[in-house]
Amino acid sequence: MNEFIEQRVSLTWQQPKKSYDVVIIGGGGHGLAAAYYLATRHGITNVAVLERSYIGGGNSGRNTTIIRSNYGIPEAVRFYQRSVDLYATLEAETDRWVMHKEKGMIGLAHSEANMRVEKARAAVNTAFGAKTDWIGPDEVKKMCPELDMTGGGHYPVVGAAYHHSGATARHDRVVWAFAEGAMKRGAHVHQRIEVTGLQIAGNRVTGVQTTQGDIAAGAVLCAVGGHVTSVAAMAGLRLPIRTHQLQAFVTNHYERTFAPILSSGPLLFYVSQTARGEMLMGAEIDRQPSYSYRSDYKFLQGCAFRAVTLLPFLRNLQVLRQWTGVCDMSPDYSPIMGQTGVEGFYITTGWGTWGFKAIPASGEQLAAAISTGKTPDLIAPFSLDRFALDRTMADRGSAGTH
Amino acid sequence: MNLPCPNCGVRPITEFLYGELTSVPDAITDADARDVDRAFMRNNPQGPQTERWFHVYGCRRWITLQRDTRTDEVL
Amino acid sequence: MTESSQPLKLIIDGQPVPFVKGDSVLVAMLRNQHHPTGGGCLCLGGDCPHCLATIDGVAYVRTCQVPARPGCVVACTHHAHAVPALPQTHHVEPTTNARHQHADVVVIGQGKSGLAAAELARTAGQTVVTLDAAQGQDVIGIYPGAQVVARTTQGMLIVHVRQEIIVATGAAELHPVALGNSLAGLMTARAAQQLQAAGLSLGRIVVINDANRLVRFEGESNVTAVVVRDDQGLEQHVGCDTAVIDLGTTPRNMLHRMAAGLPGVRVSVVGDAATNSDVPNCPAHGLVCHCSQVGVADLQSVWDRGFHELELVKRASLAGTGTCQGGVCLPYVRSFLANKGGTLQPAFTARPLARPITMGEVAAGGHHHVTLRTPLDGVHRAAHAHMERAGGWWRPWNYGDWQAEYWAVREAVSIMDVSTLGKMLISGPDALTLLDRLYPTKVSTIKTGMSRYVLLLDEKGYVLDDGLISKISDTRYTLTFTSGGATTAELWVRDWAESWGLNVRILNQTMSLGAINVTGPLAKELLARAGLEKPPEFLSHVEAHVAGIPCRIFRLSFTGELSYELHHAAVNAPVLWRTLLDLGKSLNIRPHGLEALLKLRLEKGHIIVGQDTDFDSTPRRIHHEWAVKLDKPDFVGKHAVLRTNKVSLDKILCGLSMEGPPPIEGANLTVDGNYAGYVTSATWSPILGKTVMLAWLKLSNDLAPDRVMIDGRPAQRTETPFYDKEGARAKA
Amino acid sequence: MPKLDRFPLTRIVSTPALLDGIQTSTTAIVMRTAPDELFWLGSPAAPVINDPHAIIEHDTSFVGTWLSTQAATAWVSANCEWQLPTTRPVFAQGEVAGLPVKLWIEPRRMLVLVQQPFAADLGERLQ
Repeated sequence: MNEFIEQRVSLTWQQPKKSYDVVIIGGGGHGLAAAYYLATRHGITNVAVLERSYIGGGNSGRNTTIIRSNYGIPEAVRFYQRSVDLYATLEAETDRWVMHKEKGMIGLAHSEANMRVEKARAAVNTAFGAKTDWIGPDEVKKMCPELDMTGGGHYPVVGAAYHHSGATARHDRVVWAFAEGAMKRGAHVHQRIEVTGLQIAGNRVTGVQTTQGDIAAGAVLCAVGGHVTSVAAMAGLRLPIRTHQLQAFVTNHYERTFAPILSSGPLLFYVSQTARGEMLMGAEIDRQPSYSYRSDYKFLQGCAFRAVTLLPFLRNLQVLRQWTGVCDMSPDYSPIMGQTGVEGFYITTGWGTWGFKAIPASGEQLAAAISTGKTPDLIAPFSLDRFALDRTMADRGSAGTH
Repeated sequence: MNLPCPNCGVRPITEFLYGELTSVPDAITDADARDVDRAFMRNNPQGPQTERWFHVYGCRRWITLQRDTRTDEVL
Repeated sequence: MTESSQPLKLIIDGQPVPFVKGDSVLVAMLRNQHHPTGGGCLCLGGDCPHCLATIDGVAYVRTCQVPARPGCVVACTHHAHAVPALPQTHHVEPTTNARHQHADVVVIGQGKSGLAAAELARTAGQTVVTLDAAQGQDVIGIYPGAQVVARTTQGMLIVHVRQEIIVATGAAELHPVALGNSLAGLMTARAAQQLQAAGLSLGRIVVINDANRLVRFEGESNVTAVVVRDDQGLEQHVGCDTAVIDLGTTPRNMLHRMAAGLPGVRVSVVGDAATNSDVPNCPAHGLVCHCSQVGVADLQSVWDRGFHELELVKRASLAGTGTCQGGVCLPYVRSFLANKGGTLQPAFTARPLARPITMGEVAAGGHHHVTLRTPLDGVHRAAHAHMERAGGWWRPWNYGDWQAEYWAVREAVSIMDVSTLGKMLISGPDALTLLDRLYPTKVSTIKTGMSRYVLLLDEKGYVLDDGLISKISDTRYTLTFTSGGATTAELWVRDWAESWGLNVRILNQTMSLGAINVTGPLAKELLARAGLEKPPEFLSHVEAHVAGIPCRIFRLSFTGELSYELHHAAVNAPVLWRTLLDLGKSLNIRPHGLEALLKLRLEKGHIIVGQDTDFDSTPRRIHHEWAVKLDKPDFVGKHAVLRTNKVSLDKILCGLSMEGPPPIEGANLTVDGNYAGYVTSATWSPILGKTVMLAWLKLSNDLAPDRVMIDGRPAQRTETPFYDKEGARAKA
Repeated sequence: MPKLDRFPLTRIVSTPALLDGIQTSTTAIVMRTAPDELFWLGSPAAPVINDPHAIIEHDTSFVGTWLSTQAATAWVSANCEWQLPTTRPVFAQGEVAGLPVKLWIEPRRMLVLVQQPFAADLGERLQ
């Protein structure tokens, strides 16, 4: 037996009912967290989470597990910092080991232009509670002695933004902790039920049609990844979303001695070591929209090439597995949360490459929105109608790689 | 994955830049609403989509093709 | 001494150990009573994790697949499933090479059925590539393209397949799951044959060919007995040194599962790999997944707590996530779940890599993204310029003294390499129509020989780029774009020209033309020395020779001083550059880099698209409404500008000035302690003796505050330009 | 590193029909880079085209080198994902070694061209 076998979480499955106060479409981190916070913060437990596959089987199980709040605009920094804070106490709150670890994140700069961007980011981060310092090359080297400071002779490290609260957690464990917590309080989670339509009366959603029959609902939250355009269309909504592939890969596991989360924007590369000891790496999304889960070799080749440029020791590590997730990207690189114009139909999408780190805050805020009928201040800037109102949330900080 | 460039031949997708054809549903009639839809909203289909690709490493011209977004198959 | 009389040796945990030619590292180790991991059922087929070791600094190597070489260094870092340390390599070894090959058919596996499939394809006239693990060709993945990627003894091989991929990878032998199954001395029947053929003594052998009768293996570290159940159900101890496992096979179909459904290519599977994967009996005890050390009891534990889906069981127990990627355990995990839940769940998704390879090998054939070099790149480097990447190009940041460069522009004359500017030529009967629909300015009012500064808007009404339109004739115009904007501009212009069906010819001249900006109060004098008698007037352009080199000369100004931009054939750039520096010596000429330019232009309040603008910069927000003519017919972004103009203004890009040193670019603005925006550009202005800035400032109650705080210091809103408000110097 | 030479050429942008009508030469290298664009390299000089709107530019920014068939095969095999055409002589363009290259392939040699901004990298990547 290994120390990483899940030994605590108990999942309790129920038969679906004909009606719930709230139906949540999508049993990933976001949907399950919303169910959890509805139950724990608002006492709303007559809730069903409908998952067409198995829980955490979409992007919740395919991301690269990074938690950070060093975004580019105040509204985003505030929101993600809420998530960072909730993550930091998640283990204590749920009494479950999600392998959360604060590691600090180093965002490398390789040129004057990069330096300018990283310093600017540090300023807005620190002002809104996400402590980030500009550090010089010597300090970078101290924090990450494995770095080739010349960047293979091509990308010299001139400094970095150091984001103190950068952390990682095990993605599956987060999903299960929320699922179990919601189930324990009476919420239902149903696997292998796919939503095929929405029931709408007037301008109000009244339920969902599923592969196992109709289910009435007082409110419906769409928390799916990758198929959000189709689900929104069931409500007659058009979304500013394109779905792209995002690839990643992992090596075998080694002793856990690589401390930080390291990223380089110019090299389109980031890496951290998992709790189990695997080196986990990724890069940028593919440019064209796609729902395919196939990985390609050129991504692996290119990302590995850039990786060994910065971290020569990686050269001798064995790549074990690569995979692909899909991410829903909005035009301003910010999420879309809250009401939709169809009464009782809520949405959480636009999570691009940063959905995992947002899970607790998204769940908490949407639970508040659903239970009170009012949009909380923290997510008000991220409403769907911002595009028509010329109040987009352009975030260069989140247009990064992870 | 490859794309067929009528000017240059079959080439890896990484030689191209993606471009999109927008279309606003007829049901949207208000002029401003149509403008917002054209600027921001996306069809994002799961299935065949007509799209444009700029062959940046070759002829530097646009090509138009159909691709199935579920499988990435060029139709 | 002849070669044959010198015993072949490899190094195991620091000790030289002899081996026999033809041995794999594993066979050499076993021959010398070393076991790489200390136990488990050896397969010698590359399927299991029981022979892992670190070879020449690379951990997780299956020693059965590596031919022993003299001097090869083996470390048993996986003994008893220890976790190897991260390697400390800091030096960069030569990268393995990669090769591309094209074929109609690829056959993976050259056993009987693979050979037959290859022969059949060849007979049909198809070009065939065969890949066989036994010949050191490990297929690591099948990818869209379709590509079959293999690690070979000559480096990485990427085969681009036109028609068919045939998987003929055979079958792997089932491993035993029972108590004691991680003892040493267990091996599959094929492994036993190979070891005997290599001359190894296996001692007393017991053959296990019925899983139902197997109870457990006994021993301390090596197996000493196998306990089986006899016909009467009684346990029988059979003493042995080697337990040979002959429990049947499971198809090696991972590559087939990986490739199935790939568009554009047929995928088939033949031979043993095509057999149905019946699952073995549900195990009762013992280790199921050796890579992750997961036992039957662990599977039971997660099952009991509600983890029933194969993927959930895998993730909760980590069975199947180790180095063999489920090769050994998957049949048993499926069997376990079928037994518990009553249905056999499909195998989990087969993802690359089918065989682990190092990142160094994967990286073979990779290249860094190119940073472009201007025709003057060598000249700048020879002058010891500090070069920086900016906008996709290598550009001189400074030549050692930005202040001297700055003053050369303000007080004498300077030159700058601006070859990075996007440059485009548009010709044709519809040239004017195209530009009038693309740009928010009235292009029809630009006179021949004149230029105009223009914004380029996208369909959202946001600023995409800025630059210059210059009219050469009624049907011919040149356009410039920002450095780094050239490709976007080209695809933008071509896309619109095509979709409007306009009769135009377009040439992107960004790389074919060099460009040098001659700027400073003495610029005219310098050009006169270079033979230019009639320099163009402000905002006009001419074709003329400068220092004997044909140029198109544009008169505009980004620095705020008298400026001429010389566009010329790329080949002539170095000569023109050197000649201008020579001719300007007595004028105290010196070239300036980007660092000085950023300050010079900021004193003039000139924006840099991408630095000072954001994704949502409407002309109104950046105070450029003068550049947008809403009374002209439709142009790209017009409706969006009209639409967004109806909404209250929320923020503006404005000028700020303050005493003391500049804050960082990105510094926050506050008003009454509340966040009010941020600085996009900031510099200490040598000529004004204060700090000048551009910043995004939030409006409150439709008003922009006049004073803000930055890093605890007050700053004042200031009209731009900060320097030479009338533009007298540029127009001189 | 192989020495890279400058290959000044004439770029003609005109209508596809007019470019189709241009007589190719046995001595000059004529590369049809796009339906509406053609490169003319070597002598005799490019023919006059009957299009007042044509863009005819003397382009000095292309550099490159001739490779023997053997060297070309090795280089392409290590650096090119797509398949070269099989007829000779033939023009091809696309990504090789991460660079946008133009290839002119003759029976016994191959010309590799890139624009100046890529020249230094081509030099390194030809090694």
